[in-house]
Amino acid sequence: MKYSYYPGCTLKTKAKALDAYARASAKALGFELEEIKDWQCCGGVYPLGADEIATKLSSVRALADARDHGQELVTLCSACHHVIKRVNDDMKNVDDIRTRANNYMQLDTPYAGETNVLHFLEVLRDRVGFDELKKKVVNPLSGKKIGAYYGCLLLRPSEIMTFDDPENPKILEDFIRAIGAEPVVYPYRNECCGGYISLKEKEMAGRMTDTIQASASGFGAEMLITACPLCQYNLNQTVDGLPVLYFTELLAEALGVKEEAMA
Amino acid sequence: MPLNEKTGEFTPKIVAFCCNWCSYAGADLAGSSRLAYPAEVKIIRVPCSCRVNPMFILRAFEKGADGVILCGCHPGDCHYSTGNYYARRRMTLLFSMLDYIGVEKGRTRVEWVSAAEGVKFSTTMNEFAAKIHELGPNVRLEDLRCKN
Amino acid sequence: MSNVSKIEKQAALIREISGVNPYKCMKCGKCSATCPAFDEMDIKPHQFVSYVQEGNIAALAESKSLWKCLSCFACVERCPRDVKPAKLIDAARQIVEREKGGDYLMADEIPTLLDPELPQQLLVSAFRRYRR
Amino acid sequence: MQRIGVFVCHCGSNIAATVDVKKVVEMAAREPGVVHAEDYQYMCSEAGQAKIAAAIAEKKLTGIVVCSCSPRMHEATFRKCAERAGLNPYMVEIANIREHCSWIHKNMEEATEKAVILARAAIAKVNLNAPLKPGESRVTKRALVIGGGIAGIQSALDIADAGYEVDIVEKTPSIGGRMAQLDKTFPTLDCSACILTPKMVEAAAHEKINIYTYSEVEKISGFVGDFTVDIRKKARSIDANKCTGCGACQEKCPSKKSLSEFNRGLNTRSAIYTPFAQAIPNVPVIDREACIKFKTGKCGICSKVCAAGAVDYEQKDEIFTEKYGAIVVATGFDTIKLDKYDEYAYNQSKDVITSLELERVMNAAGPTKGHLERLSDGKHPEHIVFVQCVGSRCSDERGKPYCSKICCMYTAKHAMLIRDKYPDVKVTVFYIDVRTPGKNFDEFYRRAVEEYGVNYIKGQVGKVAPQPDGSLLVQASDLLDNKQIKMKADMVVLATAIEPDPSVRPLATMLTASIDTNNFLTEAHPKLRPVESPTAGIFLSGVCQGPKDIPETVAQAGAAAVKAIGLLAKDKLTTNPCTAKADELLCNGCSTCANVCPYGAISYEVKLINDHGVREDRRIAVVNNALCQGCGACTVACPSGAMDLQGFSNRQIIAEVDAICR
Repeated sequence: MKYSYYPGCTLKTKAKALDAYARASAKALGFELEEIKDWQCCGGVYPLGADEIATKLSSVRALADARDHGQELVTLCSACHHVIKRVNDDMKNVDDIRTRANNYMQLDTPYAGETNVLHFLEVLRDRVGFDELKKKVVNPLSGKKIGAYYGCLLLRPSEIMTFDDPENPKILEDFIRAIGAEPVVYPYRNECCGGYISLKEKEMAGRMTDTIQASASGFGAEMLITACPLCQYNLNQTVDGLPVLYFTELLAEALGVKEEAMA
Repeated sequence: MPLNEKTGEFTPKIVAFCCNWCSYAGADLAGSSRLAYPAEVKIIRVPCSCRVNPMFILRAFEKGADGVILCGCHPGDCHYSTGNYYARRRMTLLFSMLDYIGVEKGRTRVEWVSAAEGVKFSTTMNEFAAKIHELGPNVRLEDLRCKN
Repeated sequence: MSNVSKIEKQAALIREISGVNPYKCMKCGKCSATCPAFDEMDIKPHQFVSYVQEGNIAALAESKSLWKCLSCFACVERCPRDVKPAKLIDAARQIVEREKGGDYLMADEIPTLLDPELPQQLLVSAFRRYRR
Repeated sequence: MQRIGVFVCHCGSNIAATVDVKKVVEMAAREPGVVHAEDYQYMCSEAGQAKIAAAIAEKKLTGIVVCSCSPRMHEATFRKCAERAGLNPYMVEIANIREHCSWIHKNMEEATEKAVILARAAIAKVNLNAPLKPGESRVTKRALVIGGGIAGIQSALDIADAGYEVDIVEKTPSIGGRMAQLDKTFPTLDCSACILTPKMVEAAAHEKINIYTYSEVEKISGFVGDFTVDIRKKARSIDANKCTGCGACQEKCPSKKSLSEFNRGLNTRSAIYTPFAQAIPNVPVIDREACIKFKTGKCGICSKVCAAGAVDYEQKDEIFTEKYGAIVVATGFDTIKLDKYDEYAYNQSKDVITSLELERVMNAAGPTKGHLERLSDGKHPEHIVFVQCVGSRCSDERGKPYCSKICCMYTAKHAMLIRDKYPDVKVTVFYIDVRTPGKNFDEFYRRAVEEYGVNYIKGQVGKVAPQPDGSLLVQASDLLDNKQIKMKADMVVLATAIEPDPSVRPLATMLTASIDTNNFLTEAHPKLRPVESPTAGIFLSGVCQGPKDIPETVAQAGAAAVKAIGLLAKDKLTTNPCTAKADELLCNGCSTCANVCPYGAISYEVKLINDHGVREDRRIAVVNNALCQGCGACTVACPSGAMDLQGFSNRQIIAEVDAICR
């Protein structure tokens, strides 16, 4: 199985590991991530304004490219996933945005939201299946108590993201179980880490990550996993906080391809 | 062509058949809620949408109507259980036949409006009237039996 | 342009950019109950609606709240009336940024904010949120 | 040629402010057949009706058109007026120039022009009207009450006391409904069971009332005065005539892990069970999904311990058919599912419960024997938080757009009861608005605040976060203080929105009763006919029509009963004369009409027909006027155009079309 793949800027720089582990794991699970040619940065945040068009075009370009290849589009970074999924929804359902974006783009075939956007976790859940994943685990992470950190971008707004229950999600917990570890459920796993606010308001962001870290360790987590480089960065600012890992690192470890990935 | 004598604008003739139990009551609710729609729309009360004979609609177009809309209870809510299902099937057939002979699909419409949907009645009529304005005057059907 | 018509125009612009009907709000305060940045805000999320309704855009434009909203969408998700306060806040921010000199992040202050671990995503997001 | 009178109503200024009534009179007078036209301020008033009667007599009118409000409002009024003046009531047509004209148009010229056209259409129609005579149908002197909660019980008692037979059909194993689950009732705080149980016993003992529990309505046909209903008695697996209600079977049943429906799933029950101790009838049922005997064939302990030999594993569902003159719907409500509201952590913590669950917790017969305790660990709570409007007043698809009406009062009740019994427990209520209209209601709420020290905070809760120490952190806003609050609680109680019981939807379809977008049954008129369905012979009792508390439910149940009694007291009903009729000369007996008739009103007879001198026996469609409801489906289906609908004939409708398109 081949998917179009949109890595995003951070996965090419500071979060190379997130990307590398994902690719190696995909190979081990029998699917391929084919990187889109000449992709451009998604912009990091979804432009909320109803009159924003130009800021949405890079997503449209990636979506149209996947459509032209007849593939589903897979993302990994939460921010990219959020932006591309929402732009796709606009292209499918908002006449005004679709018309104006297509006028700008002048594609051979106008784009109207045909591509199915999947997060890597959704590929694991809905295409591979967690039961299947479990069978392929060679190195179960038994005994590890892991807190899943979802953050905002994958879950909300749920009517568009349709990723999981926005208030009581379980996809990462199911993932943790599949790789043989023990999920630790704590209530702040879907509360904001501070996001981009940490650039200028470090104290404010710090208070937020402290709450999340304290909640997770209070319930007995030994580490946190996330899909988002920014969440990881922010959560790591808490002094003496739990270690924060990318979920793909644990996946690669469980599948026994960790060394290979970083080679 | 139905042009307003004073303004010279196109004022279409629109006939709305409404079933007594849901849509006519919905129109009443639109009225008591003061939800405006164009005066071009004139309502004819029928007991059920299934009472509307395709002949009535042909007759309306023959007499110069520019649009005909049929409103009934929502599927499953018909006062007579199944009348609106009959209406839906009959109208699907009729409208595609009308389209074939040159009366555009936009000039005919079936809509389900419940007694509680005054807002929907009003928006439906506004939309439909706007559509008829967009389409302009209808070609007038003629009954050749009346012409020798 | 007279002052009154400018305010009306801006209030209308906020409604247009946000796509939100502020009159749907029933003032339950769930947005403010939810907001993780509540304590940092001078105008609280549930108050945004009244400011837009009253056309008090100048106060909104000057508020600190514009720059404290995290776009975490918790208020959007939990609002029982589908008012989406985050969208209103973002629309007000857009209005400020689209005017000259409205940027909240200056290019020359960036070097002081950087650290070696900081991901690109953070800079990109901040740029888009804080600048035109 | 008809002699038609046209009467244009001003309706005060309702019509006259937007429609030039004089112009309508002037234009109507020019129409063919019109011999009289006049206007008056209020045509429906006594003076207005006198004018109509006088004109009918003086001008020898054969038909009249009243240009006024909707026929749904005053058609009956004007028909009666015409009848009193000696005119057949079906010679009256209404032009709706208020709801369909003056109320929706602002421009006088435009509205007047439309009013004239609507009047013309009515005149064109009445020109083709023919006098009609209503038929008669019989009334079965028996009522069916669907639902055995307080609404159904009250309606049944009132109808039975008037001397008519009543059957109650209840889908659960006992009557009693939601009220049986309540602990205390507001605003008097008397115990719910103490006031409900005597009514249940009274209903069970009433010689005119038959109770069918564990039964459901399967099929309904017929019409007002003469409904035929199939009722399914689900297999109880117990012979009710033999069972003594000793309870030995329930005690010995080894399958005890099913969640108790009565206790809202907070504890378990045996597979053979009565829902609660005061159940009526006191006859258990076997839950075949949970029963070991039914699942594996082995066990049969209940049968062995039953001294009366009442257990019958072979029992089957039974369907019986009964005739009724009137049907009262009293299907009640349930709380909405909270799956989409997990910011309140309902699915994440046992200590977050709904208010109805709290009723069971507070009740001496409930899962905690009436002790207030955290369900997670049995700990005595120090602080309880109540959240109002959970799922009510929501415009998104997660909740309901309406106010559930009862929550403000029961939350004040809960808060007060807790503070009264456990003065050490702190109680906080988060509210958006406190809505307490009703006799002694606001006083009750104020007592909770003033005398019992309940802390009311205006603001909604945004998140409930379970803490490692087992407590709950409630994050909310205090709008009056403009603060965000975080407070620890041991329990959170959610005032969950109520919705009509889901069984009402298929039932409404069977009854052809209309239902609104929230699945509440629609009343015939929101103000003037609040307990009748628009479908004749169907009456509404309790929350199936809209949210209401116990006193309102009982009042409506009584009102529905009175309406049903009014119907049952009649020996005969006049039927709608606007029925279908076949033209014998055109009918070829093809059966197409009979196939589309939803009422089975069309049969065939072989008749001697004289077709322009040719006499022959032909198979002809015959409409049963008592069964025909006048929908007109057959008239369109008829390939030869033989079938027509009286009062809405092809010619009449075409005349209206012509008048409008003229």
